[in-house]
Amino acid sequence: MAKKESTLLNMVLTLLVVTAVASTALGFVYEFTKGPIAAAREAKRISAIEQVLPEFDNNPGSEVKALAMDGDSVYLYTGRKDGEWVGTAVQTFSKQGFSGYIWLMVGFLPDGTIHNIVVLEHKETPGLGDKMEQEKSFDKKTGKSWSSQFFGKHPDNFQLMVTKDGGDVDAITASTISSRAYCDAVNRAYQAFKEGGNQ
Amino acid sequence: MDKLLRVSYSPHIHGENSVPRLMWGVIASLVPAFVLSVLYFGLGAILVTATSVLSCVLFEYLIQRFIMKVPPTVNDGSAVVTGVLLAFCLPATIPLWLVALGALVAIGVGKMSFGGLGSNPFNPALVGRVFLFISFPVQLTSWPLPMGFKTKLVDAATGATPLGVIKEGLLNNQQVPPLMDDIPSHMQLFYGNMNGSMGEVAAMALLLGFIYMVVKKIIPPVIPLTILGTVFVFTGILWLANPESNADPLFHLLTGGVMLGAIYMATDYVTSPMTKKGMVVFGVGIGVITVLIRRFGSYPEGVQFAILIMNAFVPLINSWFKPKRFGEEVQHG
Amino acid sequence: MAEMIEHTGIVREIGPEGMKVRILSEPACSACHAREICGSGNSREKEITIREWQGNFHPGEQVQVMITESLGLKALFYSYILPFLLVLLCLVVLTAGGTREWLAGILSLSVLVPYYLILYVLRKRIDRVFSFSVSRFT
Amino acid sequence: MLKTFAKGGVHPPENKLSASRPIESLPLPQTVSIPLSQHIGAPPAPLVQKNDQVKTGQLIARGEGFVSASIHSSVTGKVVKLEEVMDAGGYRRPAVTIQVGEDEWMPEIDTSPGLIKEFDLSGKDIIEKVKEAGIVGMGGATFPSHVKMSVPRGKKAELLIINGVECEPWLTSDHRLMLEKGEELLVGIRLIMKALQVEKALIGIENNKPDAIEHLSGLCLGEKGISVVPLKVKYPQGGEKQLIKALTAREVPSGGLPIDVATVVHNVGTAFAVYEAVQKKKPLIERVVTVTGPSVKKPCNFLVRTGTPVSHLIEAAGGLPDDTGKIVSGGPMMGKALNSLQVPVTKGTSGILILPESMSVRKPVLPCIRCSRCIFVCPMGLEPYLLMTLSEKKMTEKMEKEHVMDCIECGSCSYICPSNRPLLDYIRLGKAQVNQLIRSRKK
Amino acid sequence: MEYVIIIISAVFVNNIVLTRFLGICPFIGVSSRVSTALGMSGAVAFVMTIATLVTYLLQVYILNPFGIAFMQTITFILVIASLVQLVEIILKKVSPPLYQALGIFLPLITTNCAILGVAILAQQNEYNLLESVVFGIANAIGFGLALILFSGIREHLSMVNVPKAMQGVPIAFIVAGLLAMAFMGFAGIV
Amino acid sequence: MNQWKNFSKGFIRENAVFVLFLGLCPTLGVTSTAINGLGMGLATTFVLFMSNIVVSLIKSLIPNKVRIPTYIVVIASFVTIVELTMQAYLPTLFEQLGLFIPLIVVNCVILGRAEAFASKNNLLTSAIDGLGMGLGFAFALTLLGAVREILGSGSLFGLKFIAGDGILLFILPPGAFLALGYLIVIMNKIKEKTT
Amino acid sequence: MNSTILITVITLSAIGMAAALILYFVARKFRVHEDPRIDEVEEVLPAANCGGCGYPGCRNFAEALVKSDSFEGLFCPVGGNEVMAKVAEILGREAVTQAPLVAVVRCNGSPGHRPKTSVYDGPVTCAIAHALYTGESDCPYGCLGYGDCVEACTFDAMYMDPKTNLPVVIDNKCTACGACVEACPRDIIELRKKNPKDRKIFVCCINEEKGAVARKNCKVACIGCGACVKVCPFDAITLENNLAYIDAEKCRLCRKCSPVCPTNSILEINFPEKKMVVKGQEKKDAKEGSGKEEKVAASGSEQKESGEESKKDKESNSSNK
Ligand SMILES: Cc1cc2nc3c(=O)[nH]c(=O)nc-3n(C[C@H](O)[C@H](O)[C@H](O)COP(=O)(O)O)c2cc1C
Ligand SMILES: Cc1cc2nc3c(=O)[nH]c(=O)nc-3n(C[C@H](O)[C@H](O)[C@H](O)COP(=O)(O)O)c2cc1C
Ligand SMILES: Cc1cc2nc3c(=O)[nH]c(=O)nc-3n(C[C@H](O)[C@H](O)[C@H](O)COP(=O)(O)O)c2cc1C
Ligand SMILES: Cc1cc2nc3c(=O)[nH]c(=O)nc-3n(C[C@H](O)[C@H](O)[C@H](O)CO)c2cc1C
Ligand code: SF4
Ligand code: SF4
Ligand code: SF4
Ligand code: SF4
Ligand code: FES
Repeated sequence: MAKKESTLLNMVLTLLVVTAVASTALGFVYEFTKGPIAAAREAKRISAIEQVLPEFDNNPGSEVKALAMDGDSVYLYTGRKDGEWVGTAVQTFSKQGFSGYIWLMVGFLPDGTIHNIVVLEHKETPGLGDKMEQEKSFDKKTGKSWSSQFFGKHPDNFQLMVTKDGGDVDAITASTISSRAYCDAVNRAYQAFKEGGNQ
Repeated sequence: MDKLLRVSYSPHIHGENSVPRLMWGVIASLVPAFVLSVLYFGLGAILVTATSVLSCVLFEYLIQRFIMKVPPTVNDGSAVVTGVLLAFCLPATIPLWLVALGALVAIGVGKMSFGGLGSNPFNPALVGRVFLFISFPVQLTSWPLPMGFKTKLVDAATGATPLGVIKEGLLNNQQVPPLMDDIPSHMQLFYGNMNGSMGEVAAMALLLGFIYMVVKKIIPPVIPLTILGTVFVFTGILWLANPESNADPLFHLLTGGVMLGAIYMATDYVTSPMTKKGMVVFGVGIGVITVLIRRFGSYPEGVQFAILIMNAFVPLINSWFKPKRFGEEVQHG
Repeated sequence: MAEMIEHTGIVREIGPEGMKVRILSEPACSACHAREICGSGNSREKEITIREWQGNFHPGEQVQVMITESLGLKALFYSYILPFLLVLLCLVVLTAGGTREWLAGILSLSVLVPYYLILYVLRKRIDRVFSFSVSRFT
Repeated sequence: MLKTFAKGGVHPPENKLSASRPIESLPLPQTVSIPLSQHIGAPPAPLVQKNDQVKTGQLIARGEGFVSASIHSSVTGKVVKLEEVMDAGGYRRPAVTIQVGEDEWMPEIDTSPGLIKEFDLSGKDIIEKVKEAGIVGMGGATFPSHVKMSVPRGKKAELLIINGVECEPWLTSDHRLMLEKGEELLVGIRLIMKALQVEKALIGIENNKPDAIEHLSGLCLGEKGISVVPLKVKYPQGGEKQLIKALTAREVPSGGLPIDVATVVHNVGTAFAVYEAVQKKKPLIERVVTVTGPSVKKPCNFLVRTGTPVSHLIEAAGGLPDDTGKIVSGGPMMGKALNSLQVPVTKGTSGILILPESMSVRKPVLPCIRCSRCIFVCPMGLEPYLLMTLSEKKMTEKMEKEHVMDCIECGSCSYICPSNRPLLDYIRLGKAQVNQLIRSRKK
Repeated sequence: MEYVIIIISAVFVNNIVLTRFLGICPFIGVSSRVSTALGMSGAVAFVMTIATLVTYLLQVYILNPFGIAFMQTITFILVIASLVQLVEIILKKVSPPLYQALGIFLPLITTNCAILGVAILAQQNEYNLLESVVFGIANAIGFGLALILFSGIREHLSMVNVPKAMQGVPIAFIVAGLLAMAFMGFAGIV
Repeated sequence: MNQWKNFSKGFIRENAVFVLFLGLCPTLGVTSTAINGLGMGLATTFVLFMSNIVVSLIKSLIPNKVRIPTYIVVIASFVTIVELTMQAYLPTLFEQLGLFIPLIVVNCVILGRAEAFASKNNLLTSAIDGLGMGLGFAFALTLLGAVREILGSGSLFGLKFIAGDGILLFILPPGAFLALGYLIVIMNKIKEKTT
Repeated sequence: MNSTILITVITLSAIGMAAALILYFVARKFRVHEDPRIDEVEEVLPAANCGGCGYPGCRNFAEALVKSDSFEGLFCPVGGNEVMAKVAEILGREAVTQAPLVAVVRCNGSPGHRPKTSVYDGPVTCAIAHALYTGESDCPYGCLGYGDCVEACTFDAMYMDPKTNLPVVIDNKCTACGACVEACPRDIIELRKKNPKDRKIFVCCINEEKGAVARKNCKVACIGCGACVKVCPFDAITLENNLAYIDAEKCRLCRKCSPVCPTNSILEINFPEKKMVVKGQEKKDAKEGSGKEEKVAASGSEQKESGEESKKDKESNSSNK
């Protein structure tokens, strides 16, 4: 065991040195990783936007519009190619999930047709509600996921409700609640799109 | 004298009750419910019950024989009770391998891990059932329609339980009175003509079993009565306060697992309190939690969870609610 | 008979202030190398001073130190629950009164200072309440 | 509604086979072995020596000290041995063995059959006579009766309760005594009332003895302050605390004695013995013993001299049945199993129950299924299942906290347990452990 | 209402021990005494309140403004570790018998894991000061509830013959698992 | 000390999770899949390894009374480094492990090792001890993660080998407790057999 | 230097300093410096945590050893002298040696010797049977045979011999912790001095009844005739309450007593067969003894039915040749 006698001076000095060294090291690591961390954070959103919109060449992150809806915010990201509006990605949510918030990124073509949908975050049960994620319900044979049924549909003529409630959406097996929440979120996205998405 | 006398402490005589006798009494009282469930759900009911009972008994035997290395005690009948009750809270069309898995969990995890009969703090059948419910919600929430022997074993026409209908509707911002139109009448509910697990549908048969057990002094009626009473009163208050979003108390009593739970699962000796006072507390607890889950939780039905949760309280209840001792307070008559 | 909480200890010395008993750690913990920093063990040595006792004890003897459960709960109340309630109350009142958050936070923390001062002033009285009993280790 | 005690209790099959058999005097055996400790308390030293000639009723050991009782010879004959004989537990205890000769009673004893009602003794004299006669409680506990009759200073007795309950199945000795010696009994009760200075006495009798109730009620008509109370049949109504509760609704406090609620309980046999001792100067040398059992040829009630070996009684009742598995001294709920037939009858032997093998084998023990039945039947409001476990795990202090010492050892819990758990066996062990603990603490 | 939801959620739905897996060590190691469990949750409530309070101020008024939020872990642990012990020193100075009584009564002093976890969670959930504190209290209650239930079951288990291989930690985990399973019934109640 | 023994003791004989019951919170919290368990285990190993080295290096410079605070600072620094790098380069894993990365700080295994081992042994021994204990911890977490993943979703390291879902319960909280409980029993049996 | 790094350093140093000071005081207040020798001592203790030393655990015992100045009253029966010597070495003290002890069962009432007179039908534990009555034989002192002692032994050093229905101590496993002595309600088990090669001579009976009674109940009971007392050259045998007792301290294993016992209640265990030893000694004794010798051997082996024991017997025999 370290048998160094403790005096106030050597204690204070030791600690000072240790903390200084530690914090300097940390500072450097932080500086070093700052960029990559920010990039990693951004990458997630960008990749979602990339997935749900047709090809674009602007930075949608720079054209954000926030709309307050139902006690939270919905964000609209506009995508352009060669300056032309190719669609709007709407970051939307629903509170009706089986366990808490569900965050989606819904991509609309300028005419309001749903292009693609990506789930950003949810806490639904693995094996049940999480089938709303594309990769979780991907069927190799058909090449489709559960959410494929939304793609290319226009909310004006595709009832965004589960069939049980008289809509056009086939619910995930045994997860009507999650499906309903999903529809709710897409619906909210569409409302937001109608309100602020048109250029 | 050539014959040696036996010597032991008093008492030298013993009452007639024995564990197997009590267990078989419970099983006997379950016969009406079984008959009705066969009438409603046909062959599936028989298959599921048989699988469940056989697997429970088999697993208990195997575990005792080969893992715990103690003499098997399957003939005390408790595994049979567990098997029957596990089967009774499953849908009649459930795949049989799931039944066996549930039985394994009920016996292996719920009972034998703790040392077998009398040691388990949680109700084994419910452990099995909740395990299945959480692990396989799809299969566990596909309730066949009661169509007697016409019920197909797989891919049967399924529908929501009456409680499920109400819960769905409420989540969908519908109101209760119109929803009730989709639901069989109270009288039909009493006969058990509804979607649900095989043993829980027929309130009538369960009540019959209850009366049998009380008359035969197998169980004291305290726990079932307090549970049913609490559910009735609590849902009654909610209903009176707001009939639009609450079903009536009778409906709550007749649907779901309340009857089965109150009469058979909450009364399991091993996992329920030992004194009358304790039993009342236990029953009230189950009633309240059941209604809370039914009304405010995600699941349409809450008895199974309520009983398990209150099972966890039983040791505390036992140490807080002691019988009144003779001479505890001086009584000058 | 009130519920007693017992702890094994060894008499360290018997002096004018009373009998000092060193509390031993639980066997389960004593064998563990992480006990020094583990939160839940009785890692730290504790010494209990006992002012009144019956019978003859000698240093090195193993004894059981006991307090009643209710006394334990009382100690808990004075040392944790009451200050906790004070802080909470202060926080609630201040935030409700619209004080800025950092101020409210610091003020409610500083409530502890007078609280402990009062405890200090009253320590003689508290001392009298908390007495331990000892018995031989059986 | 008939009166009974409030909580717990069981109702085993009554099986009072010998209820209609009048009391017969049993012929004397060839030798008797009179144990010197037939009561709770210290055994007295013998006053006789080997080869001494003794007469029936002669004092052979004087009870020294307060809680002790004198022993008298129950026969006439020669002392052949002053050695230890086996008691009901197989342990050897000091005893006086007498070769029986011609039955010659001590001259002062009044052996005439006549009833003597009148007495003008003071309470103190009565107690003195009771003490001289070596009377101990005949309800089973064999506590020296004079002690119970001397009310301690600062306490007051208000009520005498006569225990005619005989709640044990099979036994009928008290029942027969009440039917056949009713008048003497009442005199005995009067004597005890005088000794205790109480004005009121209740005789508690369970409803399965309607003839005794009727008979004694009739006799009581002329007696002031004495009345018969019929009780619902429920074991252990004969336990004094339960009996007091049933008759007066008073509860003897935990750890207390009947006198704490101003009552004193005596068995009918004791009352009869008091009559004989005071009015006839006859010491306690014989008692009524029921010999019964499912295969016993002739279930009987015998009047037996103390010291008579059990085998002698069994012979008189038709011999030992072939299927015998267990012989119990006392009733099936509280009696003691004997391991030898040579055990002598003592002042506390109320019956000999011969159980066939089929009834005497204990069934295999299963784990406790926590069915609460033991709690429901425990008349003392204890938790037998818990006490047993604590005893098994040697958690003595916890047992004390759970009031194991309140247990009256009635056996209701063991009787009822569906898992055949030997609850009372372990509780007794627990009581012994707790006793030791208490004693070590006092040291 | 906000606060009620935080409390119910932390106590029943997202119980700190049963679903968040914090403070498992004391849960496994603590005695079977109910009053000890009560005591622990009382002490934890105090420590958690103070800790969340201080770490909140630290984060919001020092780390965030200076842009050094990445120092969260290291500063929090230092602050919490010293705070907890500071309380002890003060107690010991202020009233030795009080301190000694606690020493016998409670096996715990700190459950670092749960306290640090709750402090960080409060930050992650972006609670304000009062909410953070309530969150801390609620988790202490949740901790106490789990502990009390568990102490009762433990006492029960000490009275029955649990198979030798299962005794101790394994059976504790099985009980915790079944308890967690039962608590899943509360899903969605808030 | 035999270095191989020193290294290997962390796997079974003195395994932090199965035998010493240390660091249980992360063990339960992050093991819904094998990969998470492995990630967490490796992160912990890194911290354990590094802090053991540092502590062993500076042990003779540290006054006895500020031992613990110094160790805490050292450990917390490495944890923060792990935290930052993970955030930058393994953001998905970081999200999955969430709270439990900062909680490595209070993992009793690490401080326990620093205090009980590294502060008394030389550099090499401490480093190997740190590596061994850490990998043993990682092994335990991966094993538990694998068991839960196989049972819970019918896959291992993300590779699905059954159609449909597994036994959901095992990826939910109760499954963590149950799986660990039975794993400990099995490991005990193995330990008994081998010793 | 970059400003973030600067702020980082400043903040952390400040917090670190504050924390360190607090922790420092804590350390000073609470962490009574633990004697590192405690750990070392603990290392050498057997870690059985059996409580044989009177402390709740080995570590607590280690603390006690380190803290106290002498070894008085401190002894680990499990580790024995060997361990205590190691401890003494660590602590730089003189070790106290305690003669090693071993548990000895002082009843030889196997069914062949002691007629069964009743059938016990209660719970299988000596404690209850003892409280109830004399047990299945009429000997109120003898072993009841329900194995409370075996149950109590945490070292697997005892087992019930199914043939004799008596407990057997496996000498090399017994640590003399005394748990069995404590457990036996009849005080049959005694901790006796351990002799070389596990040899023992002792009166295998504790019956205090008069000879005739004792003999009636058990053929191998000590009847208190006193023959052994007379023959013992070392005054090692005392007779009290009709019962002979061999003081292990005084006994020199001369084996004179056992042949004279009319009931064979003195057992010799682990001795070579009589002839061998006797050769150099008095011939007369050998001749006389040869008649009884068989019996002695028989009763000895009857009690020690275990394979281990008989193997040992053989070993010691051969080594003697
Ligand atoms: C453990 C468990 C998790 C569940 N998770 C979800 C979920 O994530 N999403 C959902 O909609 N329902 C979930 N459920 C609810 C049931 O599947 C419920 O019966 C279903 O939502 C309604 O039935 P339906 O979809 O077949 O109409 C879950 C149930 C259980 C037992
Ligand atoms: C130490 C002691 C003192 C007693 N003192 C009295 C007494 O003063 N008055 C009394 O009525 N009974 C007294 N008794 C007798 C008890 O009340 C009771 O009759 C006896 O213990 C047996 O009762 P049971 O057969 O119901 O167990 C005493 C008993 C004991 C053990
Ligand atoms: C469980 C139990 C049952 C008893 N049953 C009777 C009974 O049936 N008749 C009786 O006279 N005494 C019975 N006794 C004894 C009484 O408690 C009490 O000792 C006796 O009536 C006192 O009278 P005594 O001293 O004259 O014997 C019983 C005691 C117990 C503990
Ligand atoms: C009245 C009664 C109710 C029972 N209920 C259940 C039950 O709900 N679930 C179960 O597994 N076993 C039940 N059993 C059987 C048995 O008590 C159970 O398997 C034990 O919990 C096993 O230790 C019951 C037994 C009786 C006598
Ligand atoms: S515990 Fe005692 S008083 Fe209660 S029923 Fe059992 S024997 Fe009778
Ligand atoms: S009667 Fe028997 S099984 Fe029932 S609780 Fe009592 S001891 Fe247990
Ligand atoms: S219990 Fe007896 S036999 Fe076993 S080790 Fe201890 S002293 Fe020896
Ligand atoms: S020696 Fe004692 S404890 Fe062992 S079996 Fe014989 S009587 Fe029982
Ligand atoms: S790791 Fe020990 S309490 Fe969390």
